[in-house]
Amino acid sequence: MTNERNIATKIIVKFMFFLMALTLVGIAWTAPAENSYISQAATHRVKEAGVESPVTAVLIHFRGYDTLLEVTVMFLVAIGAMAVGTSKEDHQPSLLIAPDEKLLAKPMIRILLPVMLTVSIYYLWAGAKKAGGAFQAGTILGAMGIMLFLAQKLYAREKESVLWRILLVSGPFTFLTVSFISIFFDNAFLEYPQSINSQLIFIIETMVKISTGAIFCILFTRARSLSFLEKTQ
Amino acid sequence: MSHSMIFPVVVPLFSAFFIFALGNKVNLLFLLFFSLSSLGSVLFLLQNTLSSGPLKYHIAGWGAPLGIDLYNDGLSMVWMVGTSVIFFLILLYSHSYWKSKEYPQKIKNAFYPLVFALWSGMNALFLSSDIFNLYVTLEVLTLTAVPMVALSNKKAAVLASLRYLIIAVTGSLLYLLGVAFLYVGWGTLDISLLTKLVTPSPLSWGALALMTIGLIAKTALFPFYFWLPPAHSQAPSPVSAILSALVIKGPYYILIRFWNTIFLNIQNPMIDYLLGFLGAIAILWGAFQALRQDRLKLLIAYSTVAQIGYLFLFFPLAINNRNIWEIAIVFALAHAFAKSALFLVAGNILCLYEKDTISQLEGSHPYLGPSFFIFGLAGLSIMGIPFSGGFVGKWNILYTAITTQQIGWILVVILGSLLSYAYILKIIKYSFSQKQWQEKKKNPITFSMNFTALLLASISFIMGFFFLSIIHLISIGSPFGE
Amino acid sequence: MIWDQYLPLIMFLISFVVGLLIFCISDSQHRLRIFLNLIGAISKLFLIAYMFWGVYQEHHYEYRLPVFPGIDFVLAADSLSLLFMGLSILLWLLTTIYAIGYLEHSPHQSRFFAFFSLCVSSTMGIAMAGNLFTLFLFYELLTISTYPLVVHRGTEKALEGGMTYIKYALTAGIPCLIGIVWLHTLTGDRSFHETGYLSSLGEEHYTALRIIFCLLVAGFGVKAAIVPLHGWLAKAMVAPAPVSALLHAVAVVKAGAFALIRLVYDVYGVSFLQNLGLDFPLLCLASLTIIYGSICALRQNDLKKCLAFSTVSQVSYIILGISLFGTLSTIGGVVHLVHQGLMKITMFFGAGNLAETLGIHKIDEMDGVGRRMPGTMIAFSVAALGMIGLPPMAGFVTKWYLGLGVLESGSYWVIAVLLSSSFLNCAYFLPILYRAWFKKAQGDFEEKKEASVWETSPALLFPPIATATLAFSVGFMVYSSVGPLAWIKMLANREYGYFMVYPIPYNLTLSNNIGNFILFVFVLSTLLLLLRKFLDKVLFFALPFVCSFFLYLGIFQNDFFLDFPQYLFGLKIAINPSNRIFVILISILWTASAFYSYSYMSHTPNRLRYSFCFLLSFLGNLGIVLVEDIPGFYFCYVLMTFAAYGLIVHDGTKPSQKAGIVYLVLSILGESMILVGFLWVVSYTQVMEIAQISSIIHTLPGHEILLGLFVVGFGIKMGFVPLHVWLPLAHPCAPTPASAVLSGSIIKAGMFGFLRFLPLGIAELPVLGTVFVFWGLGTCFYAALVGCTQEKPKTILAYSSISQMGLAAMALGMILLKPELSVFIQTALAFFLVHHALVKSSLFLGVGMPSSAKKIVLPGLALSALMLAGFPMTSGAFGKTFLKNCAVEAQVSSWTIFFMGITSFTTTLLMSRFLLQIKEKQPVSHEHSSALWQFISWGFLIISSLLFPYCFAFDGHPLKLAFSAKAIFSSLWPVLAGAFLAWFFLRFPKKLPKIPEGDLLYIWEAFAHVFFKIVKKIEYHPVKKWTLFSMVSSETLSKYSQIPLSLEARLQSFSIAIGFVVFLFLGLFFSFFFY
Amino acid sequence: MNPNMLYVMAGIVVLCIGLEGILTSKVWIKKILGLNLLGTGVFLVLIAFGKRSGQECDPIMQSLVLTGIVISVSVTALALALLQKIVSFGSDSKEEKT
Repeated sequence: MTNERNIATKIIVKFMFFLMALTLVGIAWTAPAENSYISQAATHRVKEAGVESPVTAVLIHFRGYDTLLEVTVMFLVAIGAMAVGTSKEDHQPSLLIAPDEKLLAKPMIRILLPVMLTVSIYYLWAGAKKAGGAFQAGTILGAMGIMLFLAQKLYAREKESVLWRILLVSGPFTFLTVSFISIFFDNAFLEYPQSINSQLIFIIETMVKISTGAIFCILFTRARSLSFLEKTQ
Repeated sequence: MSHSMIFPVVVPLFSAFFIFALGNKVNLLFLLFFSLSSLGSVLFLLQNTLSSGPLKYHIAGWGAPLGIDLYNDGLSMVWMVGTSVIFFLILLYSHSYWKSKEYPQKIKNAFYPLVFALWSGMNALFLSSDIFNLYVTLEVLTLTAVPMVALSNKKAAVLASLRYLIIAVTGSLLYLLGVAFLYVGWGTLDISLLTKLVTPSPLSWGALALMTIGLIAKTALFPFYFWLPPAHSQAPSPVSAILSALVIKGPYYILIRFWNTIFLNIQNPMIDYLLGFLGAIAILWGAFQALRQDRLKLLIAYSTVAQIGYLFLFFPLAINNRNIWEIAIVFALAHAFAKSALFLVAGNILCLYEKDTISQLEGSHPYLGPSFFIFGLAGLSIMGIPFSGGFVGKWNILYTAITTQQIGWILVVILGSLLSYAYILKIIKYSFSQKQWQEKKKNPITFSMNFTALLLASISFIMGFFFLSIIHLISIGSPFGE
Repeated sequence: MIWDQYLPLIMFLISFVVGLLIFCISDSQHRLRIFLNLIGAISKLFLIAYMFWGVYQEHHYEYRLPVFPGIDFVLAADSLSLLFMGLSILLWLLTTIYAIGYLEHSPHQSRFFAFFSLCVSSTMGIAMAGNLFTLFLFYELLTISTYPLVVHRGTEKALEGGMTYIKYALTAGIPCLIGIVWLHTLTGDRSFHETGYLSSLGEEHYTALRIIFCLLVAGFGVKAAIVPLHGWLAKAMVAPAPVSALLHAVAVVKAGAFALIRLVYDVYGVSFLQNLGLDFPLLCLASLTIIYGSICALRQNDLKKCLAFSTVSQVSYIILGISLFGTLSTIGGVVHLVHQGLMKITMFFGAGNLAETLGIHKIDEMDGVGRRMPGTMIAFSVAALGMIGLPPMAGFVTKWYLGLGVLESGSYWVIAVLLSSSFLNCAYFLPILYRAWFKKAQGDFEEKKEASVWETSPALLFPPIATATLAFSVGFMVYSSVGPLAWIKMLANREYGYFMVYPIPYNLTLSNNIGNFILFVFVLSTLLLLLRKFLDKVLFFALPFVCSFFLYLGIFQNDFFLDFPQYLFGLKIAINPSNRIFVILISILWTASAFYSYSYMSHTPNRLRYSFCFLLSFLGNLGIVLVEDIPGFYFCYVLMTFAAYGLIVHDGTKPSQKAGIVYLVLSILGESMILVGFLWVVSYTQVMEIAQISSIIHTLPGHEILLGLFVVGFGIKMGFVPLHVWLPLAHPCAPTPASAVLSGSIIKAGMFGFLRFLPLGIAELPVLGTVFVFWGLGTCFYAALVGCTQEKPKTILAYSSISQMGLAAMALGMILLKPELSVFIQTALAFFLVHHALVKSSLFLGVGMPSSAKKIVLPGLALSALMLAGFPMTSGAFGKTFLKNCAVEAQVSSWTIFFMGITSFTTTLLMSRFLLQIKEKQPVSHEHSSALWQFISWGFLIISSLLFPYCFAFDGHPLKLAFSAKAIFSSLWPVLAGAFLAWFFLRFPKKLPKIPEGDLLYIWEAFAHVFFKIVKKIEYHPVKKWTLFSMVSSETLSKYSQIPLSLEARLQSFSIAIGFVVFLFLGLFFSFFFY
Repeated sequence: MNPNMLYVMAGIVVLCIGLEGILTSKVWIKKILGLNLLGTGVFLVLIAFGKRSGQECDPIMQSLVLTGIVISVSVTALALALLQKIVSFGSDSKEEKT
């Protein structure tokens, strides 16, 4: 008898969600067709921001505050993952590639690594003009790190290491300090002085890239720190 | 354009990053320095607001429609000051709590940066006047609170934090959908602009509905309360104090802010009555469940569920007299102080016993004397005995309920306070029993732990006396209209 | 000056700060804690004195702090609040001293004293609250600060009791809060205004105001322990003694009553409440509580529980006073606030002492405790008698004013409530006193404290004595201008604009004498305690000299009129021609019996108690004749009654105990009727002097009932037939000198009452006159006949006194029939009374003579028997002929005169029966050394009764009459016939019917039996079962909570939550389409 | 009915499926997947709203979505870390009913 009831409830639930989708579509239908006027403003004033692609301009200049908080969120999750962490033996999940798999590990690393490095640097540099930027570059760095970890070139350590902590915190830290210091050059918070605008952005972008990469590695391995040397403990 | 507005966000964030970098070498000196500087930044802003009224700050120099603005008026100021004081005291408490509870270093390294990040997230939430930015700050809140719950390294705790994460993020995403509707409809994300532009239309109704559900889920009102008790009771005591007192008040602040700005003229009494009704159920259900618990922290958690019910009682009452919101704020603050004191006392008790079952409190443990006194003092505020913040709320709910002929709420308040008497007395009763203890080992509850809890409890108790000054502070920039 | 503004706040803060400081002190620092406590108490005492003086000078103290938008926190010290504060501060000081002694070695003392001072500071707050909001604030704080005190002991029972208390108290807060908030919505923030600030509200608010009033009365009623809400008071008795003393005498219970006073007078206003029609229900509630409280107290065996229930009924006196809305009832109600506090706290101290030093908690363990702890028990007895409402103590003042208030307000049924309540008070307090003083201790007590020169540690002993002295002096010095009554009259006049009925002239002389009076009494009591060892000898041997001093006064002192305005209600003592003869008579009798008891009582065990009662009853008996004002008369009357009770139950045997109870029940009944009569007279004439009263008594409205009350009241004392049942029981079992005096002079108190109060010679009351004549005749014959059937000689003598009194009543009747002859008949009556007193007491003393001197005793007794029977040429003959002539003069119907003749026949019958009994049944008289003093006093009495007709020059008239042959013959034949008949009948006593001693007693016992059955039924009335909290208690809650368990589990899952998301979304969204 | 309204509808459908996923699934991993679906659904709706009447997509919307994506990534990462931790506790303690 129970499964009739289950099926009945399932049908009701599905019907409810269908109703909800219907109303949401109804609402969305009434949305006005033309773009809101501030999006046009954004595209016009992108020149002032010193960055070509409007998206990056919005991301860094107009709504830089959101990006700052976003970077902090990434960093917080890293802290959370490290704190939660897993017990020691889980750091060698079964999916690790066995070291003697000559066929696959070595050539893969030898070829892919430089390619991934150049692509990430390209992304970083392209950010100003086309879509791209610190996060995309950072993800690629992270992917590199995970690959090394899987190929057992990089080992997860439980030991606290100041280097990794600084690495993790460098991105948000520099973003914050740079935008904070700009106050003393009588600009608003997060407003970079015109003269050295692009250089500053570049510094921030690189630091954020590096720490994003490190965050992704930590997130995947949930270790305290990673190192290339095969340490016993 | 004074930069004092951004300090409350930046300084705690800086401290978070520094402390994270310091790792194991964090000691009392650093803690004091960072927490005092964060508190100082907020007080500096308070001093500015008092002198020059509500402040608006364009981040990165761009105007409102394009960039993000920070807006600070009496309402946000009161919240920031209240939360900062609580943060400061809980940080002090937690320092000696970890030591006496011998928590692993790993926990401390994660706890302090998360707390400071949460502090800056809360300040950012109170200051921001951009609805998408509010989404991001809500996420900051969630993503700092969830790992903190998981800190106590027990399966139940991690499960509770996961459940908390899923519910909270669902809420945020629904809120984000509401933001999308508003942005599509009126093209701007800034609250002050939206208040002028938003007109009653299916888009705004949909946005209101979605946002309300999102924020209710995060404030743990009745239907969405189930994640709160396990999360707040499993978490270590300072964390559950922060969660119960502060984190759930963030979304509530946003609701009040929207109710008085964006949705001012498109809300309808039906919604207010619905929220009030849910609040009433929360009061009765939470208090009833609290009475049934035999674990102290679960009891306090369910009492939070009940007190949140009170907060939502203000919606139907505020239909046509909006200055009742000031009372809601004071009530929420009083609850924050009282609830944090209660959880800190629970922490004290957990330092002595490994489990916090109530029945074992039978004999009045010599070390628990002051803790029971603090519990009593904070309990008075929860019960709404005169001159506590709770009483202020109770009095004005009754007053407005009678003037606006909404008799139903009076009944709810009566039953609620009766039940609250019952579950507070359930604990106080044990503080006088006679069983003698011969405890030789050093008293794990240090003076600082007792003092911070006492400070929190006494603030909540005598809040009735400086109620008028709080009202005066709130009314800067008249958030609730003349 | 600004100092005035902050004084109330300072007053509150002192004890608040002291409380907080004591919290921080560890348990071991006794010295520091005591120092802090005392500093706080004494500084408050000075402050309150300063404020009393200030308020008297019309200073205005008010502290105002805006707290809510539109609501202020107001502390205003007006005269009413000062009264309550003064009481609580004074008693707080005493209770602190007591608590220091009481909690010597118990743990958690810092916590105790901290909450103790917090509790007092909240009482200060309640007293000084300027508006309802502040009052409610401190009302709740009081609950919070008293809970830890109630559960201080921490035992299981204490916790359970505390839980009940806090449940009641906190739930009481809810209706209060709603009522006050509702009132605020109607009137906004209004501070207390003299005649209430609600009368200005329009008509449409009346129903709301009625509901609010009910809510507030319910809220405050819990603390004031009104009936349905009183359950917590008995349960809270688990608290240590100082807590139950301060809380249930002063702080908590009075706070409730005080709040009600504020509500009725300063919020609603008296007249407004009346036209709202709310006064009657409040009155009924108060009366119900009074009766119910006393009934419950009746059944309690635990001492503190009994006191708790008596508090329940006593506090409702205050509410009764308020709800009667009269000037006098207000004064009565408010003054009871102070008096009940003083008396109740003494009793709780006493109970605490008993529990602490002897471990006594139950009433039936209290046998003979008076001997072990005299100081405490004296204080306890003073307070207990005060609670009953006996004159010198404070309780009487309240009863007096409440009584006047009731009569002034016109709802007469309340008088019945007052009387039944004081009757019930006697029913449960007097057995306690009887056990303490008159019963021997079963085995020795379990000494919990180490022996010390005092009966218990000084800190425990002096507070009760101090409060007892206060209660006594406040009652005794009613009109002193410093006492509470003066303050309340000023308050009533200034605050409520009531016309001051009895303005007290404020002059310095009055104020200082209460000070030195309290000092005098306090020194006296400590002196008594110090030299209690040789007190016994001193008092016993001083007795006759005291009596003879008054004899000297009666004979040689010329007429004087003394007026003591500050004692009682303006005591006036006078010797004037009309009462001089009686003064002499009484003092002769009492001196004779005092000398007699020198030898008779020299070796009896509790001689001190005997001499104490003997002295007091002598003063009471004498006072009835001397005193000129009504309250004074009532005071002496009651003093005589209760002291005589001490004499009756002196030997502690079973029959004397039963006789004591019957005597007490009937005399209290009579005395309360007399009190009602007095109240009636005073409330109509506002005149206190008896002389002026007696002339206009028959003109007052409703004078038939009034005179009826007096007849029954005094009739009980005189022993009119149906009311005489206590006399044959009581007189014989008293020790001989006491019974001599009892039937010699105390029985005549009733006659003195009639002589002073009836309008003799002024008005002609034919109905009353005939009633007296026939009732007297009936009593005379009935008593004589029943007397003949008795065995014990003393009982026979008792019956003969009843019959003689019947004769005197006939004389009274004749006066009322023929007012113009009143002077002539009165002299005859006086002569007859003197004759009867002397002869009867000589007979009684004779009975007590040692059997060894049989040869002298028998002829003496025969001689006085003949005199009583009216043998010619004796005082009896003169008296009877005197009365016969009056009957002839008053043209009473001939056969009544004939019957008067027959009375001497019946008396001779009785006397011969008495002599036979004496001869056969040789009474076991006390074997003691020298019966010298007995012979002296007996002989003195016989000689004086022989000589007195001749030496007293009664204007010559009766003597001539008695010598005429006809008179001799008419007085001789009945005696001879009586003697002949006696010789013939009484030789074979078997045939005589056996009538139990108190013949008609079994009727009265039936009444008593019915009464106690009702009481038992009321006691187990469902009200007791339906406790307010059976529903809300946590056990029942958990019982019903199984159902939601599954609901809670399901709620925990995600599905419900997300499901709600959709529902809410749809609901919220589509709600817009309706608007 | 311009073409990108189609994408809005798609976004809403995905969103509702995500919500239902969280509601009905008993297994934690499915709930996290549901959460992701909910996120992507909302972002799809956002972008669809951004791109209308022919011009290229409104940069503000794009930046919002970018920020949203980063946040949802970190949320999912945290969720997985927590789940991993629960699994590492093993099923010794009784299986918590979701």
